Amino acid sequence: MKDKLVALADAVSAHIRDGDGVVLGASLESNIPFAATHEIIRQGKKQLNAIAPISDASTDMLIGAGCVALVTGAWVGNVSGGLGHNYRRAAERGEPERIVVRDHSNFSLAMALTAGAYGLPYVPVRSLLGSDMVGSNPEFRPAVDPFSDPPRPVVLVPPLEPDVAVIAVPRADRFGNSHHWGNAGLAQEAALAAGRVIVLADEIVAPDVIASDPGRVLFPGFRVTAVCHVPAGVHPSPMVGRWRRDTEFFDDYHRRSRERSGFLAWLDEWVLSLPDHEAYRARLGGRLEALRITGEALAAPVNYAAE
Amino acid sequence: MKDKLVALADAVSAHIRDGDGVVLGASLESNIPFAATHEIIRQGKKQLNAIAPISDASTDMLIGAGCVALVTGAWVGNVSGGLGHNYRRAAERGEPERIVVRDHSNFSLAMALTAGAYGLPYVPVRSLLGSDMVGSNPEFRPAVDPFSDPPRPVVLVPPLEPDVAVIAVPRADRFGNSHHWGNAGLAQEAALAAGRVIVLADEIVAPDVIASDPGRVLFPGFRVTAVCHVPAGVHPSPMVGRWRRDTEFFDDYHRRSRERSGFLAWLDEWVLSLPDHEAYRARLGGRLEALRITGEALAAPVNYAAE
Amino acid sequence: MDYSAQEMMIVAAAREIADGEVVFVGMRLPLTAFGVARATHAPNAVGLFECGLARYQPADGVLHTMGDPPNQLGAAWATGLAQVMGLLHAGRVDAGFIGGAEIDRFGNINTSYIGDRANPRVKLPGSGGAADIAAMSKRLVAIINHEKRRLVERVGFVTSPGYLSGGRARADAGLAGGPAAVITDRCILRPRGAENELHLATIHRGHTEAEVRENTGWALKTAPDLAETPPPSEAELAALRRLDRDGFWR
Amino acid sequence: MDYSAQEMMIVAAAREIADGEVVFVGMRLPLTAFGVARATHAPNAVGLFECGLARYQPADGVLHTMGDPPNQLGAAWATGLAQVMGLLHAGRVDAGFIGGAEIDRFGNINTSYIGDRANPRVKLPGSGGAADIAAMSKRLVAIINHEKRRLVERVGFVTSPGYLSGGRARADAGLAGGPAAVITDRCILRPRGAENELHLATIHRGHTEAEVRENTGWALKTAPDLAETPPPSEAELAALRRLDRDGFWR
Repeated sequence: MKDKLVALADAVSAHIRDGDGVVLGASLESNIPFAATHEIIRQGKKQLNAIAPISDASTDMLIGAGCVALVTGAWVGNVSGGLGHNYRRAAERGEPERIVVRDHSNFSLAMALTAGAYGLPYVPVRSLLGSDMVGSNPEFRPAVDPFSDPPRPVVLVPPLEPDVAVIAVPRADRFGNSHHWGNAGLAQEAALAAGRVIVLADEIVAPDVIASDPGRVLFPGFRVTAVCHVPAGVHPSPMVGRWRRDTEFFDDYHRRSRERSGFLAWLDEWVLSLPDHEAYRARLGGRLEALRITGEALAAPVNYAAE
Repeated sequence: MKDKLVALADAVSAHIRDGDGVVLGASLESNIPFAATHEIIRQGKKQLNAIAPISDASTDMLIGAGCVALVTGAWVGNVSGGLGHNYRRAAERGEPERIVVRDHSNFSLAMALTAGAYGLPYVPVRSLLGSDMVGSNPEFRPAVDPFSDPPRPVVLVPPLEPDVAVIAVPRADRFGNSHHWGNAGLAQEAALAAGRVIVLADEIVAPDVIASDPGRVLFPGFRVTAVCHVPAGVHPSPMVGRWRRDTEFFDDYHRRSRERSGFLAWLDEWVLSLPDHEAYRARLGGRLEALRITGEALAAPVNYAAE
Repeated sequence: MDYSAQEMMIVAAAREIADGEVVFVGMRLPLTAFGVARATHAPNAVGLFECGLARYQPADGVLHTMGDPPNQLGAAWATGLAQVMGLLHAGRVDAGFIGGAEIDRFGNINTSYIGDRANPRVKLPGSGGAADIAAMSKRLVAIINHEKRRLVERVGFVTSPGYLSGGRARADAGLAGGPAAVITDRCILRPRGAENELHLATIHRGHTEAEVRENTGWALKTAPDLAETPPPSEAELAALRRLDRDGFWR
Repeated sequence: MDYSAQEMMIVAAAREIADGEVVFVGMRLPLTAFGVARATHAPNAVGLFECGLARYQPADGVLHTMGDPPNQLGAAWATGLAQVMGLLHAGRVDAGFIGGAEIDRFGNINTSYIGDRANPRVKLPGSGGAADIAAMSKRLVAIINHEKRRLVERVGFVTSPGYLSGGRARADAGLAGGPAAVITDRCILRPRGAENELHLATIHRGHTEAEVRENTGWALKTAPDLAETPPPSEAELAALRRLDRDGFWR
């Protein structure tokens, strides 16, 4: 197997290109790979299509940093804080840049990524019926269910095939095989649909550990392009069994990003002035340590023996 | 929570009706709930629609016993043995009864059950293109992908919503919550799409055991109608970590079912003359014990702690 | 008995959940309502979370998002978004709770754009799962603060469909279900008649019809059987306060 | 070197797998071929199983079905059928191996009905995943015993599409890919020219063109560069026999 372990900066540099459609976390509010969001900003990637069901404040940061031309998502903001100020500034007055928004619901995004993952030409969905999103997102196509009598309306959702999916996992081996537990959101669909997959691993483990439990593998290692070892790379979002959520950090971001100048100061403090995530962790210091989950609530044993 | 633990005979009697569409195992070759197949035969259920991607020899047994009017599946036979003799007799000369076959491929059946699970009115599929199954299964509908230019053909697959899915799992609690590991086939889709779900548990465990690991839950307990405690209920099919496959049993079935009279003798010996699965296990005796997996290959620990 | 306006809302929301029902509970107020319902009249209700979780008991510990570790620990099901919302899309979810920036007299909800879509005055976060829940739940319950700018004649953008233009419009659009209740801090509105227009159904104690009307952006009609919203019972309030250990809702 | 006809077929099949490729390997002969390929020229090939498994190393132990416990232990991925076959449907699988009761001169395969569909002379088991693999793999490799009743002018029922009626018919049906090789116990057939008709490409040692032709149900054309199939190398045979501990294929 090919060793895919590289530094995060190298993975972002090599595998995320200007104009790419990028999924940064697909589990909604947990396991958001903020370390990758920051690195994308540091490297000044441009004109990205930010694809996500929710991804908490990650999309707002990218927009404020001027990396985004297009948002394909169901919800952009700051989940515990409220509205996304950068999202508002960009959508309301083109600051720092105009963005185009392709509105989705969670389910339509799920089906778009499922279509991308499974090579379906489109998926007919009912839950968009009656919503003005059918007009605001020109990719949706109203149609009639040909099996229905009397005819019933449906909305056809075309596939999404992101150029890159960045997925944070609690543990991975150097070859791209990884374990995931807790809610998955759209992480499986996003990883299977993506052209390239970057795994952010909280811990790098021996291949035997991953192979001991193929049922925890959300997407296979052979679909993974690069593995990066980034402890707490999801901060301030939570990761079950590893890191509690740093809600105060989200709130602070929310307050400081209310004005553009405040956001730029925040960005400088937490992203631009820091060379990498190691420095970010050092700046967090004891605050990060306090978020570490130290308790133990182990899953009941599972036996894969064959004989 | 409602206690759903009942005897298998009672579950089959209460929840499987003549004419029902029934999934008996959806993991292809492992975890096939043969104990339920036998009980359906003992209770003389009629006119069933046997829905399965493969289900090894289970469908062949049901057909031979005269329980089946319709087969909706991708493959019917005896995986290690070869052709399904009862299937052949029914399809070739209406013995014991004429059956109608609705041909599927594995992927089209997957999409039909996914559509049933997710309430999609249909799923457009490419992998049926060029196959004569598009003519032999009148439910498939050739169409054109409206997003394509030049126009590309697709085949529309309508949803399957089985009346009942019978799913074998290594462990469950009395309330319908269950764990599954190893390949899942279409078990998740079938259980989510079905009107009623009967769980055959190799072991009944305390609710805490299941709750310790919600990631092993393939379908939620609140969707389960009945739980039956049937150790080795999958025999002769395998269950990872529990039971090896009894290939000799499949081969014996294949040999003896070559002629109708031989099948009837087999059926009498292994199904009709036995009151229940406990008696079946007793007849297997030491042979069953020899199939028990006694080794240990435990999955690496997983921590769900929140603090 | 003394209770806050939000406690009244939570208890009213809890009463919308019948025993054994499967409900999208979202976060905060409806999540607490789910806990109250489980602890009182609906011990077998099941809560769904769009991120891919289902729970019997509400989480032990404060949640800021549905993906927080306490919501994962001891869950009934940890899976993907598609599996959970697929249950909804297949018509297997009894009720869903959503909030919104604006709601109109037919229960349509906007969480997308205030003002012109191309140049919005306010860009709101978007649907999340709200559109799906509004379209596909058997019953929708909306929770909103009762302000004139929020309860409007007609929303500028329908993120989540209610009865659309009223009458049979929702059915004609291909949807069953629809809003069953709009719970505000002053009252409960419910659809009535063939038009499916929201009517004032019950008023929370301490509020008046005139005040409700004054704070509603359309000529609100009153149900003929208008009543007071039953205040929280001792049991309901006790259940709520056992969950709300830090007094967030008091 | 002494080897069996089946060993020749396995080695020939192994050579169809390039290093790093993702391949549907099925059971028995192709599964052993995958093991040989991994052990020789394709150490980074990945094997897929329709039941919902992916493996790097082939299973340790004899398999009677792909769902047998040894195939689960140490797998690279244990998931659902839809996820694994979804990769295929999305065009992300390089090659697939299938067998069949009948194959015709354009590589179409029948595993459904011999004779009239309504009243078949033989009801075969059906597609399983074969139709999907034939339609959506980048390259299809068929494995079949070389008998006149199996290699027919035109199959009575196309379960798994090859080049259909030849030429552009497959592309016109909306499909890319197509059969790259048909490996029999006598020879290898490959499609040639604009018609995509199967031609005799290489003959296994010990067999003759006349014999192959005699056992083929259509007027088989021969490729101008007809050659002998290179017999199993020492390394190939050693790898195979390490896997085939019980001598099943000898």
